[in-house]
Amino acid sequence: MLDVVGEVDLSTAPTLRDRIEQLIADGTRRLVVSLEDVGFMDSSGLSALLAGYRRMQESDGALSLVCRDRAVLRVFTVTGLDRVFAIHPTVEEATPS
Amino acid sequence: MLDVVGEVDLSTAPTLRDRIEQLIADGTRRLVVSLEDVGFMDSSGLSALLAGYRRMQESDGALSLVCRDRAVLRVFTVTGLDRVFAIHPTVEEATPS
Amino acid sequence: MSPERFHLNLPPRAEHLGTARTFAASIARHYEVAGETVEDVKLAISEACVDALVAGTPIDVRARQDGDVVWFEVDAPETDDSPERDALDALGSPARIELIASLFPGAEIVTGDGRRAVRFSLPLG
Amino acid sequence: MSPERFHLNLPPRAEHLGTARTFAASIARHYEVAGETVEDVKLAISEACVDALVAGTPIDVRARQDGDVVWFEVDAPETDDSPERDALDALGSPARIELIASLFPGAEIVTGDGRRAVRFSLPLG
Ligand SMILES: Nc1ncnc2c1ncn2[C@@H]1O[C@H](COP(=O)(O)OP(=O)(O)O)[C@@H](O)[C@H]1O
Ligand SMILES: Nc1ncnc2c1ncn2[C@@H]1O[C@H](COP(=O)(O)OP(=O)(O)O)[C@@H](O)[C@H]1O
Repeated sequence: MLDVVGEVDLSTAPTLRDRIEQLIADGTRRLVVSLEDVGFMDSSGLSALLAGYRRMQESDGALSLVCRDRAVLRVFTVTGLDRVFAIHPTVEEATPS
Repeated sequence: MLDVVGEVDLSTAPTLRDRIEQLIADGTRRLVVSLEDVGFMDSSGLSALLAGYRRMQESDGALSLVCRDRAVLRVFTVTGLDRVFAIHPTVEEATPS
Repeated sequence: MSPERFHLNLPPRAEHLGTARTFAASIARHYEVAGETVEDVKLAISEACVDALVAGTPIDVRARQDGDVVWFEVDAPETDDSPERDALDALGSPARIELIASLFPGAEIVTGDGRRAVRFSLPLG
Repeated sequence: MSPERFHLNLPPRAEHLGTARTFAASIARHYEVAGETVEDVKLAISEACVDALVAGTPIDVRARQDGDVVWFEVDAPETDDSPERDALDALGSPARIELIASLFPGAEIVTGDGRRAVRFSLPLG
């Protein structure tokens, strides 16, 4: 699981993108990205997540999200990407045993 | 005890001043003002507290403060008013039984 | 009372986006809009500032109350699909305007005074 | 790289002081000064803005990096010991400058361009 903390915008999205890339390069194929500790996210965060999502699909893996905060979900809903990503309200629901 | 919450500056100091005035008008003679939940205070807060302090002295009462936060204490130390007010680190120490 | 005006000007660095959002959020809170709307303003501002960052010109946010709305205007120089933009990996400018318009209908690009800006209005009350 | 410049302009209302402090704090944090110094900047700015509030002119805060300091300049129109000031129950202007100078030695009033301002420098590194 990747736990993203803080605000995700143009100043921090590249780091998020790199982290996801690295995890995939290291062989991760089922990645849960938790946005529970994210206070703000704009479309640059979305781009970083989308890049990771696509890389995962190409590798027959899966990237899912944990997010409940309405403000953070907002950028997904207004762009329609809430229908692309699997977004779970809790980590438990994102990682069925 | 008066529990001050939030930031004390020119926009909120008048309320603080009024609260203290009211308590004195209501007969309070030993007043502990807690600044534990104050995140910021400037000289307008100081003025409000000083006005209350003086009113108390005139009425043979006492006004003491509870404050530990270095940032909030700063305005007292740079003005030398930390030597005028009795400032206690905890409520317990401000209210000896 | 004369209409209220607010202005923020910052160097074009992505790490200042948070300051621009905080500035816009305090204006929104000043007018006592709902908490969710404050969040929408932060998102709109964060998106609107990207063109200035790509162009390397200052982040410039202006706000002005006008009757029952607050107009926000954010400098947004024309940028092509430059390597800078790709390196930033952001949405293109049109997609960002569309995003802002989903939050604040009527959001648009305005030009004049040699300036190009994203403009949107925040309804009050 | 050209020196960095920051500018904030707000209506003269005491409730905007928090925005001015947040603005100044983000600049201080941008230059990675110690947390205690960030708090001192907030206090200095809060004090420096009072003259504008008393005069009813916009809160105007400018900052500019210059080598190993950041200069802050805050509009501070001359005010007499007016009823407004007394009603606000604030320290007088000279006492506030003294307070700021205890935090940032060398703080002073500068005039020019028809402007009167409080100026102080924040040492970096
Ligand atoms: N929200 C806004 N929508 C449209 N124009 C604006 C808005 N805010 C400011 N302006 C315009 O931008 C220009 C600069 O604004 P001004 O308030 O004079 O800022 P400053 O004095 O800080 O440079 C003015 O021409 C003003 O009319
Ligand atoms: N910290 C500072 N100390 C001295 N002068 C400053 C400072 N910051 C800005 N200035 C001056 O204030 C004026 C306006 O600043 P500027 O950066 O042009 O703001 P804006 O374009 O937002 O109005 C300029 O003459 C500039 O040199």
